[in-house]
Amino acid sequence: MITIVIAEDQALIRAALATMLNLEDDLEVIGQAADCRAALDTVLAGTPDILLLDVQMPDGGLGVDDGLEIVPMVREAAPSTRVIVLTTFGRPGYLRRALEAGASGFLVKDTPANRLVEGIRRVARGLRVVDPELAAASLSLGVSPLSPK
Amino acid sequence: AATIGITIGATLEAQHTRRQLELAEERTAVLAVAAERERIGRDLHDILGHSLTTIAVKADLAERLIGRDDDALRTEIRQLAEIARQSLSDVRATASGMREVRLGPELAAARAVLLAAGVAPITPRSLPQLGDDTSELFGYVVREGVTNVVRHADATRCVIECDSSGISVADDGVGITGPGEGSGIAGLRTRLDAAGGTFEVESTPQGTRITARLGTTP
Amino acid sequence: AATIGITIGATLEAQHTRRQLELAEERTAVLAVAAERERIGRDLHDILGHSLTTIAVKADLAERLIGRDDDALRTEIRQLAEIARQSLSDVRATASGMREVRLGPELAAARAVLLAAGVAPITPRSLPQLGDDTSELFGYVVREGVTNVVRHADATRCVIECDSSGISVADDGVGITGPGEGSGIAGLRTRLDAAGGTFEVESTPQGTRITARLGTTP
Ligand SMILES: Nc1ncnc2c1ncn2[C@@H]1O[C@H](COP(=O)(O)OP(=O)(O)OP(=O)(O)O)[C@@H](O)[C@H]1O
Ligand SMILES: Nc1ncnc2c1ncn2[C@@H]1O[C@H](COP(=O)(O)OP(=O)(O)OP(=O)(O)O)[C@@H](O)[C@H]1O
Ligand SMILES: [Mg+2]
Ligand SMILES: [Mg+2]
Ligand SMILES: [Mg+2]
Repeated sequence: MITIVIAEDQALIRAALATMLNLEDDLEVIGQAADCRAALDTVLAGTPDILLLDVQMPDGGLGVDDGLEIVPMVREAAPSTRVIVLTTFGRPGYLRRALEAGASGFLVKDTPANRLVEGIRRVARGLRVVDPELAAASLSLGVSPLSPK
Repeated sequence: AATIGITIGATLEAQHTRRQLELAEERTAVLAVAAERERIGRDLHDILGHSLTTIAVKADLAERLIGRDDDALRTEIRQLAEIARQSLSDVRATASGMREVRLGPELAAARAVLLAAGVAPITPRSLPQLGDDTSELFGYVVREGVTNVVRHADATRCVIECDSSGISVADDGVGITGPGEGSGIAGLRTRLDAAGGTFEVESTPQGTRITARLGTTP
Repeated sequence: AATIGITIGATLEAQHTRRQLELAEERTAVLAVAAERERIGRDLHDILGHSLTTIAVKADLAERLIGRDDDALRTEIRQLAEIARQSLSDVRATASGMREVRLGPELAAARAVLLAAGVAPITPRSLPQLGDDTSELFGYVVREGVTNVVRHADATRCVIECDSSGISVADDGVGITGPGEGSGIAGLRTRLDAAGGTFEVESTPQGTRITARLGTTP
């Protein structure tokens, strides 16, 4: 059984993901969180195999800018938990930051269910999954209109 | 020789200035477009990213619920339809928001353009409550009036006055010296006619004023 | 006095030039922003209005099919999910500012994507001088070729070679095993056709190579 924690502030998406993943025989969602602090607490409480982590999430008082900043904390405190970053849009620097921080996966949130499930299984086996188009967008080196000020 | 030297120097300087400013002009345009895109990109992101992602994830979930749990399936599909309809009205609002002309934003843009052109803008501190149609009409008057001031007037200041029934744009420039109306002024006249109002241009060598008045229902 | 007069004249001229150009600059920026806004507004509306409407209608239909026809229901839901994903990628394209495609940036992005995917990138150290059209065309070849390598090839290295008349993307992966062309390769073929060039796919169980060549004027 692969155990999963979902950290995502948008309740509709979080609930749909949780229900969907729980329908798989080999996956079990053991915790959910809606902000960065809760994500960290939930991971520490349950040491899941996988953390599905949203990027743009409230910090919950943890004093971080976004979900990517808790990746190193998770890796440090729960080394057996592998992190898959989920995001809606690729922004310059996201992929690099995610990988440098020790994430094992980088996928769009709307990744089709069977690919997401497959990605979770691959990461649980120690492989890495990266959505190629998202990667291209997140790596774009030119001046991006969406780059942070 | 000194005279010629200085003169040539100044002319070269003028050329250099021109060149620099052409470059600056291009950069400004590019940056302005980029900034606007960024803003719209963020709007798009906020409005649609969430909705479309939710729709996609819920659809996958719904597919998996078929034959397993019809009630849960129905709930997912209904929510999904609702999200699609809500997003649709958001898209319509945003798309028309990008196209619409309104007095407030036009005044803000006018101030910026005038300042950049070295014309002191004197604009109303507060705006009357206006319906959308009037706000749009007055917005067009400001846009065209100020463009003319910047283009033709050689003015030092531009005064915009407005109440709920009319708006005027006045400058202290050279006045209208050319042959007459181009399409800018003609266009405003047509708009005011269509709205049942009046449009007037007064011009002397001390400056120009255009005034738009809504029709009075006597 | 003559010297001073001329010098002042030239300086005033320079100032005037500066002023005029600043005006032009500001106008350009304002106009560029307005045009861009309108264009994006239109795109947004056209792209998404239709998709969201279709999603809403299909969801309504799906709801009616629950418990009556599971196969038809599944089809509706799948189509609906597909439309949502397509719209999301349209939003992504619009939001990312319709970044123009050029070989240089695409190569840089390709290296980074390959590295991130655990595929060693072997790319040209220097690039030939290319016109914008060719640079764009080659950029598309790199983008699609590398995306395919990352997605399908299961490769350990990817070699990109380029000169002024052609470009190739080769990998040491499993080769093409699927039924044939998707829209990625078909799209490249169309682009090369349109440019009067040739496009070739070679694939063995030792890897895949795509090659684009510009037409030769004999
Ligand atoms: N504020 C002003 N000061 C001096 N001259 C003006 C002013 N406004 C308009 N004019 C003169 O009146 C003419 C007609 O203006 P109008 O706005 O109709 O056309 P335009 O500005 O030349 O072109 P467009 O159709 O782009 O607006 C101008 O060409 C200009 O000579
Ligand atoms: N480098 C490669 N290694 C192995 N298989 C490949 C490679 N490139 C393409 N293929 C195979 O050829 C098929 C067609 O590729 P194509 O790019 O046309 O479509 P696609 O990648 O499946 O979808 P898309 O339309 O998104 O590009 C792929 O589905 C894949 O099976
Ligand atoms: Mg979020
Ligand atoms: Mg005009
Ligand atoms: Mg492809």
